[in-house]
Amino acid sequence: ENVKIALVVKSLGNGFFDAANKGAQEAAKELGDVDIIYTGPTKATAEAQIEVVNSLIAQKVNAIAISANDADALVPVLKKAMERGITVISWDSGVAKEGRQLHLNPSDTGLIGETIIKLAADYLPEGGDVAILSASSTATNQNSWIEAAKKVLPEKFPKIKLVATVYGDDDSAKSTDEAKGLLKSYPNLKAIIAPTTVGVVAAAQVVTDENLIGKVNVTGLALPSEFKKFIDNGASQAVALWNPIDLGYSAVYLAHDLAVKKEEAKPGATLSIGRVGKVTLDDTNSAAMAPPFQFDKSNIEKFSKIY
Amino acid sequence: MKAFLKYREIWLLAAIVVLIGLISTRYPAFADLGNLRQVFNDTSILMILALGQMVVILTRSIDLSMASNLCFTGMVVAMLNAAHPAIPIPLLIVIALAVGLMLGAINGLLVWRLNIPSIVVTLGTLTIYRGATFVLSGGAWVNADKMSADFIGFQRAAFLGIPVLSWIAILVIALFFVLMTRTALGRSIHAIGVNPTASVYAGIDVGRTKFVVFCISGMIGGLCGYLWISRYVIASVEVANGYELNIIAACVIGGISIAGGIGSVGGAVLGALFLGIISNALPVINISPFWQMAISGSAIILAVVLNARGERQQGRIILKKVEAA
Amino acid sequence: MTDVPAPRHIPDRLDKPLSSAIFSWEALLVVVAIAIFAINSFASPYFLDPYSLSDLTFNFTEKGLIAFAMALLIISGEIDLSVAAIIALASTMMGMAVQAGAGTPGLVLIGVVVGLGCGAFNGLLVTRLGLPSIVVTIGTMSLFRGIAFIILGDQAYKGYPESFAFFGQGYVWWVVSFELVLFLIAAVVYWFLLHRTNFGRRVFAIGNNPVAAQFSGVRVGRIKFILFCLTGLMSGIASVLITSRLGSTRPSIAQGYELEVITMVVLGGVSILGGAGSIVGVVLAALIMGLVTFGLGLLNVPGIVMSIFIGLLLIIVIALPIVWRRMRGGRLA
Amino acid sequence: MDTTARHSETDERLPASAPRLALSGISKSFPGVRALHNVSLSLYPGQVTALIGENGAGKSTLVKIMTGIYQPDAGTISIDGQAVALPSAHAAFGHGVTAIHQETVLFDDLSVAENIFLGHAPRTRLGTIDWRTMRKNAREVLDTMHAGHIDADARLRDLGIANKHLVAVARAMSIDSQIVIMDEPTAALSMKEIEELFLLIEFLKEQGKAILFISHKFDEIYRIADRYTVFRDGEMVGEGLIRDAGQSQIVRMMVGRSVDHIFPRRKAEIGAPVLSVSGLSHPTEFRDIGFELHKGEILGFYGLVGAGRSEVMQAISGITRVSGGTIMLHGKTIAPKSAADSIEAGIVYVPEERGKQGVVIGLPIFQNVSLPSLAHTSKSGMLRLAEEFSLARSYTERLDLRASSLSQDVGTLSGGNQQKVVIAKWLATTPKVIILDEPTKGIDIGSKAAVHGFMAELVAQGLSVIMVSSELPEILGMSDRVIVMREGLVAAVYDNEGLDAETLVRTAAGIAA
Ligand SMILES: Nc1ncnc2c1ncn2[C@@H]1O[C@H](COP(=O)(O)OP(=O)(O)OP(=O)(O)O)[C@@H](O)[C@H]1O
Ligand SMILES: Nc1ncnc2c1ncn2[C@@H]1O[C@H](COP(=O)(O)OP(=O)(O)OP(=O)(O)O)[C@@H](O)[C@H]1O
Ligand SMILES: [Mg+2]
Ligand SMILES: [Mg+2]
Repeated sequence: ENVKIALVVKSLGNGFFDAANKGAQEAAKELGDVDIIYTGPTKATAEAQIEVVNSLIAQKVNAIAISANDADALVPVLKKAMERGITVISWDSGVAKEGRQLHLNPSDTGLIGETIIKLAADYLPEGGDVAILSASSTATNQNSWIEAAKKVLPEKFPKIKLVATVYGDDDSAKSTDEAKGLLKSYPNLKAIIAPTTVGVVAAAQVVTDENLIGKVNVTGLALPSEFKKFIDNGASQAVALWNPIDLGYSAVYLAHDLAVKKEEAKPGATLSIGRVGKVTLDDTNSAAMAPPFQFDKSNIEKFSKIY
Repeated sequence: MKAFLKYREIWLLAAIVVLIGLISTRYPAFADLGNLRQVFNDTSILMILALGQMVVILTRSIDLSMASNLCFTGMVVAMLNAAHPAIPIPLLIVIALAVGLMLGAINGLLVWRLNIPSIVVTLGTLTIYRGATFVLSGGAWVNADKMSADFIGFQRAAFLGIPVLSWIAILVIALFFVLMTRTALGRSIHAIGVNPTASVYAGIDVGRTKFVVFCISGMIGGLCGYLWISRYVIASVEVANGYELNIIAACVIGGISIAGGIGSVGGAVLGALFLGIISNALPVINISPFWQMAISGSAIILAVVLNARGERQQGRIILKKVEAA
Repeated sequence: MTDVPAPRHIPDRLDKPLSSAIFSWEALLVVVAIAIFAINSFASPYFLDPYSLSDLTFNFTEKGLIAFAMALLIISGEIDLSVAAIIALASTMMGMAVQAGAGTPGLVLIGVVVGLGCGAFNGLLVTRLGLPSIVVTIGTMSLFRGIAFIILGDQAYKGYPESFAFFGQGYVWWVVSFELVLFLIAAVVYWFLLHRTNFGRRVFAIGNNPVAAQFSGVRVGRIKFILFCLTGLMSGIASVLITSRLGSTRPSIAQGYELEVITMVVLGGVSILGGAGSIVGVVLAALIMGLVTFGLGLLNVPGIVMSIFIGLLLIIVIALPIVWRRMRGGRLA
Repeated sequence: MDTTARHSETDERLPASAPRLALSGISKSFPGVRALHNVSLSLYPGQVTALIGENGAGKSTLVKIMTGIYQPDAGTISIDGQAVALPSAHAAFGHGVTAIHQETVLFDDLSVAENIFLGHAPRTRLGTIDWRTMRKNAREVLDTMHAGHIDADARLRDLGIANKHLVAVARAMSIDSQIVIMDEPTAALSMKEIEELFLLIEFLKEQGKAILFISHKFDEIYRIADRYTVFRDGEMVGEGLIRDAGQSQIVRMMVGRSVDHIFPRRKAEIGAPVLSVSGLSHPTEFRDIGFELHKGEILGFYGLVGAGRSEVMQAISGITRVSGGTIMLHGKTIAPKSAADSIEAGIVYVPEERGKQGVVIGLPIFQNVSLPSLAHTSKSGMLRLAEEFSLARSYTERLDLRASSLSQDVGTLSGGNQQKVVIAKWLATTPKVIILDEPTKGIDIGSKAAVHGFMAELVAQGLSVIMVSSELPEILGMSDRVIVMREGLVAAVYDNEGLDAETLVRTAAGIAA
């Protein structure tokens, strides 16, 4: 009997998660005895994700690797899963400590926070106003990045002024409205930072439509395949992201380590993640992967073909 | 008499002017002609949708599936465009109208032939059409990168200084105005809402008229499918999720009675404009986005209360005849 | 010469033909439920497992609780689209109370009272100002959830006491959850209320002809108000359960539940136009929706595809008797 | 055959011409009810045919078949000798058949002109509606009917009930119909308006239209009709020239027995005042209404339709709020805030608009009857079906209800039988004061006698009755005293002794003697 590992994502259809699934399938092939169940709700809500997890528990999967829509709401059901002997890890968007055995951060939270500001600052030598267009106000990972970004602002980027943070709910229409609102309310805005793949596209389209290319720079976290157009037309100078394929790949490896090899997830433990290398758990049982990778005119063409 | 019928619309217009005035006190540029033109453009899709919903509500029915229809049709044209960028946009629009018409006709047939209440039918097709979008696309999104330049650019092209999207809205408004005031179909739609039994007796085929009305709202949904997708440059299963309630809210604010028979093209347009201005202006005047929902909710309740005041029949006033004499 | 005829005797009821019992709505739902149960146990080896079946019940208990009150409301000719927003507001208030150090009994009380209050607000707008409930509750739906957003913004409330977890996660006996027990109790209570009391009879009368009911001494406004309060109350109770099950509060909690609750009620055979329906039907509909979503979940079918099934089920189950009758009548439209 | 034959055929041998419309072998069943069985009917140009029958005899059903609203299960319809199918109301228009239905079916929120022309509005060359021509034509039609006082641009809602009827007739005329059907058109009209309607019917006759006239009132039938057709229990039982048939003969055909409708004689044992009303006022509808109702008394309320009688009664029974005045029952002031309050106090109101205010269609007969009495049939709030059935049976059987079972939906009963259910419902509450608003509106002659007999029985038992009625014979035959209302005010109070119809009509219309 094969080991069943469920890769639970925030919502189906999102290119980022589809890429992660590619990595997961690759890991499954390498490991040999693994079946991947790629699943998730269509709407990015905690309640829908709980129903998905419930059905996975009933199917007696061996491990669940989840990118959570809510850090807290999923804790009870994931606890139940662990009580029924299922290995639970979170990746990408984490779950509170009690709800999982370990969490795999795509990158270091502080580093991401710093990167998204730096992406804007690099093209603003004189400094200026910037604003953040986030996903939903409940998204765990975005919130922690924004917090980290705010922390580094005063010391490292004194000339950059963060004037507003708005939420587009990862909905293209709402993100568009919010981006427009930002441009109107802050005529001196120099950059919009959108640490979400949906928001960043919406913001770039708005900047394009309003003929503000060259005046307002859009940056943030974007999938090269979805965003290439806006690097090409100049609405954005550069964006960043980690490699979602590696992320999915590593999540499956870690789940497999814990579920099959019975490795223990405890602070300080070092776990192997196949071709990607090794990670070490910190005192919250979290591990971080590589720093975010930057895409600009020079390399977007190449990466847009990969993910 | 005429003046009285226009009453509601005049008040709504006044409310909109006051609203714009209030916003300008905090953000003066809001009342600029350029900006107002942009607000109109931003609200165009909602206005068109509200008109489609209006004809349905006038017949004492409701179409909850419009947003799902929009989502499905949008996905169809986006995928077509991605696969065959050579298809000219006018043809794509015709395809969108046809697909929307088909989905609307399904609603209409169920309402007409099986006599199932429209709220039940469209509650069902609301989930079915959105689900069908998922099945059609396999859950994958169609992104800006996959859309042709024409696909995105068509509605943004300016004609006489006004974007094509706004022109489309103006055209649709004009068509609905003629439909509702100058054609037998429009008058039948109105009459059915006023008194369905009397309509049967007056020789109107109520069932078939309802079918036609759902076809109209379906076509509008389809048209807006293309407009929406090319505007927000992403086609996914989540497009316009929950938007059906915004459409109905626009109608309600515009004084269209949910009980049928009362409502006008002007009302629907102004209702949509009102909602559009609120969602447009709040981010501009720096009201926390978290206030948006509560504010539009209060606006809806207020509009309903005021409309009900206007609609309330004041007895038959038997005594007045004496006093007047 | 006037010859007065003896009054004709009118029987209480004509003997119901067996066919009308067999073709009743509830019977149809029982058949559908059994069929889905059978398909599920055939399609997935994991289905027939006490723990699975227990988990299954969570898919419908919370919405089902609201559906009972909603059924009465819809029978009376009104509707409440704000139930999910009430859940959000009640949950937010409970979260604030936790922050202020409230204990479990206090939390439950707050959840229930806030729900009741929201229901009363809807009820006042509808009965006092005579507004159509569908538009009033579209408004309050944004208003209630909007208040939750204003209070919480991008924050979450957590840190609910240990003992609070019982309501949404606890088991009364073996795999029988507290939620399920509550659902069953509520089913009996609402069945009794609707089908065995004067109150229920009046609800039916109002739904069929509110004016005649008022002329007949039924306090229409008061009964409708009570029904809105009941719907709010059940939403408050559901809020306690969901909050306890999630262990945290976000303003986006329970989004989209209203349409699922209404689907459940309509699938249960309650006429959306008012005046007809039964609680047994609603219980069966809740069960069917739970079975469909859980069964498809076991096959890892995405939620949106499940909703196609629910939508089709809704239309087919309602269309079936109509088409059947026409075919028997020999004239297919 | 149409225009040429018209003048020669007038009085002499009426059947000489061929029928304009002929129905034969028509049958129609509803689930559980055989409404019509093998009936035939002929309508001749320039003649009025009266269709007569008890409540539920199938008259309205036949009307709906002739106008394409219902489809017959069997039978043929021919117009001018040609067999036709009428699958829809539109098709019926096409063949020149129009009807003024039993229930007023017009559009309150549309203008008069549009009410007249909806569905066949004049068009411009572009095919759009030509509003200007439509208004002009509407004014023309109204003028030819001597109804020029009606503003074609007015909203129908703002018209009086009589004028609404005229609009319905104008609609029929505008279609240039050859066959006009009127289903109980006089039920809601007062004397004066009935006269106007009759003038109109004469006018239509002169134009050679074939007219079907349905009424329960024999004086009207004898006044206006040339021929009659009688239905009983869905079957045609007789037809002929009206001048050849006596009233008792027709009644015998109708009910299968003879009925002499004599108002029941009562020993007038009028006692102490039970209900006294003084200074009752409403901001817009009525002012300063005062009267006393005694034990064992029948107090008649007469007036033209729209005089405000129903409003006053609804105020006394707690349905409408008043702005001032007092209501005392047995010397104690009561201030009912709802119908429930007044029922509890012992005052019940049997409403005038049966369909809207009386029956709860969708509920079975027994539940309709028990609805206001639930507090008595139930035990601590819980239903007891056996009690409800026995309550319902005892009252409906006394009123000679025709129903297949008590669990039948009231919606499947004929109009008259529904009215019996409504009356039964109110009697079952065992009230002290019962207010009957147009209690015999639309009720056939046999049932009318039953209702009148019942009223007599009630007062003999010591109840007090207020009877609002627009029918003079009923008012004169039943009341001990009569209050006449005009335009929201009490115009006069009369003792029945020596009261004559003319006085009442004059007072009601405000014409000095
Ligand atoms: N839609 C219907 N469904 C079922 N039964 C019906 C329906 N319409 C009429 N009936 C039945 O058909 C019969 C004839 O009714 P109809 O209304 O034609 O009587 P009517 O002669 O007009 O009586 P009235 O003088 O009271 O108006 C009645 O028994 C009635 O209950
Ligand atoms: N303008 C009108 N429009 C519609 N209906 C009307 C109008 N006038 C009168 N009616 C109808 O006639 C009924 C009687 O009106 P109202 O109660 O004011 O006078 P009334 O003196 O009680 O007349 P009635 O003798 O018919 O009871 C109303 O209930 C209504 O249905
Ligand atoms: Mg009749
Ligand atoms: Mg009256």
